[in-house]
Amino acid sequence: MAIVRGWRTPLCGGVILSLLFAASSLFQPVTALAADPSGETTLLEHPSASLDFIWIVFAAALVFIMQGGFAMLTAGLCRAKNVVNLMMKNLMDFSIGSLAYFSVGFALMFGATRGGLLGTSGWFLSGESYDVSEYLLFLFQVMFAATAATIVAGAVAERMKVKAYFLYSIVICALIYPLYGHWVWGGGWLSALPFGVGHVDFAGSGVVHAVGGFVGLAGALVLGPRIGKFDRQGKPHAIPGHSMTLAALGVFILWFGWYGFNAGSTLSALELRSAVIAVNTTLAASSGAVFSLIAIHAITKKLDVGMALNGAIAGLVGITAPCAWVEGWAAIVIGAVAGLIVVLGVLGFDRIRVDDPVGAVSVHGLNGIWGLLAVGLFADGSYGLYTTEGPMVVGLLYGGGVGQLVAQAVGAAVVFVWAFGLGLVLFKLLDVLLRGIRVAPQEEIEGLDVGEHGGRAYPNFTVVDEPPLH
Amino acid sequence: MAIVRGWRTPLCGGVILSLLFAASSLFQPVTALAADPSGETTLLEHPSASLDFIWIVFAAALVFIMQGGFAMLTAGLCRAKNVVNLMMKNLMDFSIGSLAYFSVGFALMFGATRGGLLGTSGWFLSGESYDVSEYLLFLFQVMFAATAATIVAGAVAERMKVKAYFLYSIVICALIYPLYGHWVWGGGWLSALPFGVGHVDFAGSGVVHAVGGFVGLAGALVLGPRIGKFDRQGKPHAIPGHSMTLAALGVFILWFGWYGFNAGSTLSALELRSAVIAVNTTLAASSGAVFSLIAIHAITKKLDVGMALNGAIAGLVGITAPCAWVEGWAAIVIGAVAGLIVVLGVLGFDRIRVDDPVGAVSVHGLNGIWGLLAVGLFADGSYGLYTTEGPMVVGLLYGGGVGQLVAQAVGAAVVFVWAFGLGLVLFKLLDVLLRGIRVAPQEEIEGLDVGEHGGRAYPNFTVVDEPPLH
Amino acid sequence: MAIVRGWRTPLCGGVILSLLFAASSLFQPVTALAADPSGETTLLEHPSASLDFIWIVFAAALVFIMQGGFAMLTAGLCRAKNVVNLMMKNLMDFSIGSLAYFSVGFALMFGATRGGLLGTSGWFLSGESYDVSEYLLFLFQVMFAATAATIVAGAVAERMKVKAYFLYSIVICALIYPLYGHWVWGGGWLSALPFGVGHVDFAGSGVVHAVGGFVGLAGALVLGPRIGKFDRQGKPHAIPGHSMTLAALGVFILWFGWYGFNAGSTLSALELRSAVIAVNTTLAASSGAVFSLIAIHAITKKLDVGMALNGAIAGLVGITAPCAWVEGWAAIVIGAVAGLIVVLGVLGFDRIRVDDPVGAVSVHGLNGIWGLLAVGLFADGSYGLYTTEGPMVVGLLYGGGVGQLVAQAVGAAVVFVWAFGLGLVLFKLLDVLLRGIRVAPQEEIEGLDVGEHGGRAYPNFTVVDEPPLH
Amino acid sequence: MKKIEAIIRPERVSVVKEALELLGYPGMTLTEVKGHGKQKGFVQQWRGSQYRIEFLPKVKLELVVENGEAVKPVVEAIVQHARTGEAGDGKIFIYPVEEVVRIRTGERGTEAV
Amino acid sequence: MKKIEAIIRPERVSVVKEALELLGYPGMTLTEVKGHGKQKGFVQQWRGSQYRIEFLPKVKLELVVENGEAVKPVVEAIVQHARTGEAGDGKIFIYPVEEVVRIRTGERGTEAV
Amino acid sequence: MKKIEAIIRPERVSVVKEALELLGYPGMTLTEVKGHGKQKGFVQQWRGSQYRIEFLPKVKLELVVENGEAVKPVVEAIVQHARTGEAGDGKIFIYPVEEVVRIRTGERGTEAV
Ligand SMILES: Nc1ncnc2c1ncn2[C@@H]1O[C@H](COP(=O)(O)OP(=O)(O)O)[C@@H](O)[C@H]1O
Ligand SMILES: Nc1ncnc2c1ncn2[C@@H]1O[C@H](COP(=O)(O)OP(=O)(O)O)[C@@H](O)[C@H]1O
Ligand SMILES: Nc1ncnc2c1ncn2[C@@H]1O[C@H](COP(=O)(O)OP(=O)(O)O)[C@@H](O)[C@H]1O
Repeated sequence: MAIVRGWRTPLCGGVILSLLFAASSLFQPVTALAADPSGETTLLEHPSASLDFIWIVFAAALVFIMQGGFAMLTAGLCRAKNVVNLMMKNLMDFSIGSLAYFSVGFALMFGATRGGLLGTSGWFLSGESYDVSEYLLFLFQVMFAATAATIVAGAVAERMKVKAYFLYSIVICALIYPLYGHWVWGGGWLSALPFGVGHVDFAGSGVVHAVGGFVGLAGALVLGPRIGKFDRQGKPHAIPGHSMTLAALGVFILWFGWYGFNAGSTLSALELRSAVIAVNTTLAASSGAVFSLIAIHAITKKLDVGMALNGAIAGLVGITAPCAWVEGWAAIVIGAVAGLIVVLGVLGFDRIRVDDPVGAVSVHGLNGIWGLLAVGLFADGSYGLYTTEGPMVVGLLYGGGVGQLVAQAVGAAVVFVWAFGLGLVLFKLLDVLLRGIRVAPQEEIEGLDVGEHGGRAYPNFTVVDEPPLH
Repeated sequence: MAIVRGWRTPLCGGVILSLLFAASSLFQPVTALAADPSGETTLLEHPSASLDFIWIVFAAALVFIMQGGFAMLTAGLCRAKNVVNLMMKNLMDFSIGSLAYFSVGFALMFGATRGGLLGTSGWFLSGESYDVSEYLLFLFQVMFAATAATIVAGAVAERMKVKAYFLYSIVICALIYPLYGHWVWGGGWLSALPFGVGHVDFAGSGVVHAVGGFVGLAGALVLGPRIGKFDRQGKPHAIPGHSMTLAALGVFILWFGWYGFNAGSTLSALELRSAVIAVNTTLAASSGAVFSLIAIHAITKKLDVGMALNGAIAGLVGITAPCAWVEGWAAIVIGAVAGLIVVLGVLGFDRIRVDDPVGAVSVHGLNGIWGLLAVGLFADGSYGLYTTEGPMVVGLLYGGGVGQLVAQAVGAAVVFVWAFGLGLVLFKLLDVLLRGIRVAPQEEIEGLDVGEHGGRAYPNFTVVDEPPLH
Repeated sequence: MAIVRGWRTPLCGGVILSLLFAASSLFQPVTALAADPSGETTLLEHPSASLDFIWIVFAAALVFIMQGGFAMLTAGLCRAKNVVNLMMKNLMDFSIGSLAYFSVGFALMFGATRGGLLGTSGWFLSGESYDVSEYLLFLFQVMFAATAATIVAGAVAERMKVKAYFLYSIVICALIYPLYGHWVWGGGWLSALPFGVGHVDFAGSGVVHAVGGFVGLAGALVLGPRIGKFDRQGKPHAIPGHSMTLAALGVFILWFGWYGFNAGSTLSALELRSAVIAVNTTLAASSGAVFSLIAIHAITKKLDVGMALNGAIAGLVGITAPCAWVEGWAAIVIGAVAGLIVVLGVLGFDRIRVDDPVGAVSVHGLNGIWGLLAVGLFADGSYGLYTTEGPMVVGLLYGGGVGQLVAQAVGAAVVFVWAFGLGLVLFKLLDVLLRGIRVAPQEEIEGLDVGEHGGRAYPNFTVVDEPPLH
Repeated sequence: MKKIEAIIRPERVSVVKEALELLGYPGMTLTEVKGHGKQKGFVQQWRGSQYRIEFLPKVKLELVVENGEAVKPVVEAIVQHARTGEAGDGKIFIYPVEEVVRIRTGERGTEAV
Repeated sequence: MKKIEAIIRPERVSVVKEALELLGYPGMTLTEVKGHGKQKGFVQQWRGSQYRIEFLPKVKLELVVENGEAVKPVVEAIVQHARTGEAGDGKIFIYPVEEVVRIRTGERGTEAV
Repeated sequence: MKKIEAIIRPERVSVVKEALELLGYPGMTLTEVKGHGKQKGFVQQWRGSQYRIEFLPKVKLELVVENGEAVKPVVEAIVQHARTGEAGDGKIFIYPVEEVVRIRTGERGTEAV
């Protein structure tokens, strides 16, 4: 997905448009206003816009429901005693984040660029931005910003203060996400790198997932591990989540929403490549699930459902950047590697004593990077710069040379440094400001729900905290 | 959304259509039949209809899944011992209600009007109504009727007899909802009020939500409070719901479906205002959640997740009527007020000893009214009468004078009197007919599932009834 | 749905297309390539394709989420101790199955036919099949294949080894489903039967549901009943599922997805019959729920929610084949009969000691057959061969004579013999290969989660196995 | 010291608890149990086929008192407040207790109760 | 009066219950408990890392009988029906009971059992 | 034989268990219970209205030992490991046990413990 101002007119779209323009000249010409809040002018000048509006409104709705998917997945993978807290955070990162993105973030990301560094117009979607096309772009984009925000919830789960999380939500949606997003999708410097066609990221392996994953890593590090996660010898102890049905439901909902996430990132209904994108999305998720299961079974001899669920999401994250530029078999390979990465990541972070309760860093961070690199490897030259139009994106394996891979690697390095670095600064700062971003040990043991929220998630059930009993 | 017969041809749609008409005249002219069950003629005469069919079929599906959202939200906010009963009611209000709306309701609502009071054609969608456009309108509308019906389930939860609820479902879908709907959307008298542009309600703050909310209020009053809700001194006691994960899931699903509810109410893919509508929907929901949380935290110092979830839905209800006529910042204000209303409403109804287990009256009833009035305040004159075409809808704050606000207030008064009044009559009547619409106290204490349904929701878990233990 | 190569040009589509073709001739003619991976050529030659791509991508996403629906429904209707196992199977039948369908299945189903028996091109969607239209068809079709696969999970639940299930998933998606699918939708011999217009099945009552249902029956028979299901006297004992909220959620999600399943099966946005299809889908589901509830209440005097939920799905399965060819009232009748069939089926299979934990055989198998026959009875002649174009499909009750009913009966017989027969062979073979496809009795009693998966679904809750306590 | 163990209806717990507190016995332990006795179970249904629930939910209330004299008023209070007069009201059992220790302080005997 | 408390495998509850009813002892109370003894726990896995479940689910069956003579047949019936011969079969403990009260009627002593 | 019944904080179970195993007492039974004593409950909130949770989750640990001498070290170990010094640490009760039977083997008395 890349910035769209007005409606793209590729060759064939041109056919339709020129034709209709000819006809429209029979009527009184309507002066094109800069801002068209009713949509009348836009439709008149670009009749095919109606297709794009259908496409994006539904795609945005699909991306929205991913919030519900993340909520269920995170809840399912955490303990019952912290679930109210998690639901609160999941609801509010979207709610607070969308207001922040509306106020500031969208303008920073898609406003007129200042030197490729940041956007500077469109604050509060007001004035010239009170326009159906601007609102449409915002609609789709706000869902992406909120997705980045909610990814972090999993990595910092079960121990971060609510207030710290609320403040974090503002910062990621108003600053961290939009600025990096501007560099890739807003006409910024990364998209103009002099390697390959510049750094590209079709639907946000880097812009959304790696940003979320690495801010999450920073959060997990600043917070430290949950009580009981590592014993005095540093040996990791499993802290199982409280509901595998909700976790599975979360994965199915996320996968469903991902069709909007990836295919919708064409931003235009005239890009029939959407079919290839959706198929690649399907195959990579499948392959991620299969290969993470194979890997964990090889290591532990157990058919570990938590890992297979993580694997499906890993495959989805991995295909998010390359989805438009690769063929079906490549999507399977990309998903398979993603499945392996997530297994090694989860086990590896446990070994180096980073406590990421739901595996968010491995799933979104590591595989976000993998997705970016995969473009540089597998792009087959059949699709252009976010459209059918050239220059075509070609990766190393298809004779495109090392250029695109370099552009991807630069973007990957930048996203890591930016997200992890700013994440560290942010959480350290909040730690000072709020006298700790972590709840008191007693509250952590009792569960975060009883304290700050004054209520538990399942009052009609006897909830037992499994780990103290083993 | 307002009645559509044939396909609207605003200026620019006209461009497309006239063009295609010209072309179609090269072929043998096809006589326009009154009913076109295959869709061949409709497509030939209105090629852009194909866009509208895509738009409405998907939007209707989104509205449908709100049934699942309501089911999860209501279940989550009630006790485990009554959940089978609630699932039964949620499934059957749609099932029974849709058959009732198919038989009678749709004809009363959208049939040829008799004096602006009721429709009189299209029974059973047969004869002339066996037509793709009629079926399409029915598809979208039946989802709305069922939404109104299912809202009531929450207000009467945990104590109403199943049979009473089944009979109620028929009456609301066959009579209460369609008649009021006719007055607003079917060309009836409210839409023709001589104030402003007449009473308008874009997607049903009044027609759907206030109707459901106030019939629910009537039900809650006739039933009386649940055992244990108020003690002998009349002090309210909390009866916490059994699953905050399901409640949160319900809210995410509802919010998701609301994109179909509001944006789909354009009824035409050529109305690009859909983007503004979807953005407003997003912002109002976010703002509702944020401000209800702020309000309840100010009052109780707790980050009350149940209230924040209610607040998000409140914001959605509030923006439903004005979604097409206001700007982003206004949507935020509307949502914020909705968030405050729901907090005051829930606390207030507790104080006056009305037991509404899920807060349905505050969320849908009070905020339904608020949504109607908000049109009269915030409509900014950029959008017309359910289309881009004038007369434009202008509210008080945008110099439109008090006219539109009066039209909205009249509609609000009518919906309250109609829904609450008929609700009272209906439930009183059922109370007599069925020798009580409330289950026996013993059954209420044991839970409704064990008695009438012969089974509990969670047989593999030990379910405890929290309140008797405090 | 039937095979589509290139884009259909019905009369009115023709209007649009000829018009745009005329215009496009102003440009350099683009040679139609066999494979168009970017979609540029396809759009140029068939501008209306962009509508179809929107339509199918979203419809496919809706069908995908049915996987989540099946997961929740199956989980809800089974015991907590086996839920990890079920989630694993539900995730992996899609994941493994989609890779199998990509590799082999799709080519067998939609490749160039060899004598109407099997397709022989398009392996791995590579070469000529790396084409947006082929990918689009695959996208929609892979969801159908996976639906057939996942239906079986319910019938063999709580006792089949995971490995056996994985192998089964490959075989159904690579062979059983695609071959039968080829005969009906791929231009095969069943569609060319010399009765009526040949055997037709609009969205897969037979191709998807009966195939899944009868393979499931074979699985249930080869496995035998669960321990405790029948006592020494052969009396059936109820084994209640562990969550009615998840079961209900599953039904709502399935119903939602079914709009994509049925309406999407037009495969073209120019078929406005989609509105009728969606309405029929709604009415049949409603009627299935209502009539199954009436039936079970008549027999047992209980408002049995499990049966009503099954009834809604039964109605959906029943309408799947006839959805495009019947009127609203007929959909209600079809749903009502489906509701009765499912009640008799579930009680009947209990009586003959077939243990089908979720009722999959009755819901999908028996009603799959019913759906096929219903076309031969109720098709009203208003719609043609998967399009508006003739020959029209006319059933017995509309004066079409017995021809169509015969064609449907032949298809029904074939699907039963094929699915049940191959299912038996497959599971018997796996039984030999894997030294039993059933887990050890001790593992079955303890639950499948603790053994093979090394983890339980709900570690924070005390899970009790209800049946030993009654 | 004696232990008074009462198996009562779940819905009577709160009134019994209040009565015991009024008597000056705030310390008690509750367990969710399932019971079977004179009271009949009931028939449930699952997708059309029926099954019997034979054990009904009860709450076991345990209360250790300092001496034999305290038993009588406590038992009377429980009987009075837990009784509905219908089958299933439950039973009270009295056991000897040899020693009590308060974990917080290590106190023993009657002081620890 | 005596209390017979048996810690048994959850899956043996129904047969033990039937046997006790046949013996004429319908009244009993069940509690879901977790036990640890000779029987080893087992290893579980969570997203790749392993942990041990050391307490296994058991059911505690409590049955108060009128006198010492009734103990023997009851204990035998439980042993016979709860036994599988593998570690984890559980134990039976016998306690003295000083008094029994039926809440419904206020009856005391052996009549109340 | 004696039964040692300790009502302790859920979060202390694992350390207490380890201490008892070290002492040579692996056999024990745990029950999730709710308790009320000196420790005050706390206020919860539900959609704006407040309610009090008066019973707090505790774990009942039951351990039957072969004779009176064994009681002392066990009680000490429990007190030492379960104690936090704050209200709510719980109590230990000692009961006489008349007989023990191991279901697996039918052994009785001290051997069966
Ligand atoms: N002999 C017994 N031993 C242990 N528990 C018993 C015994 N008899 C009854 N109970 C418990 O008391 C509860 C109520 O017993 P029930 O016989 O139904 O009461 P009532 O005698 O008042 O009708 C039972 O559910 C069971 O938990
Ligand atoms: N000394 C004891 N005190 C209390 N409960 C015990 C004791 N020993 C065993 N149990 C209970 O009995 C159950 C079975 O004990 P276990 O030693 O595994 O049986 P077995 O001796 O037949 O192998 C344990 O899970 C525990 O609940
Ligand atoms: N008299 C009693 N009988 C039964 N259980 C008791 C009694 N007193 C206390 N308990 C149990 O012990 C737990 C802790 O008691 P509490 O008085 O709060 O401890 P402490 O005296 O250390 O402050 C209670 O929650 C309850 O379960």
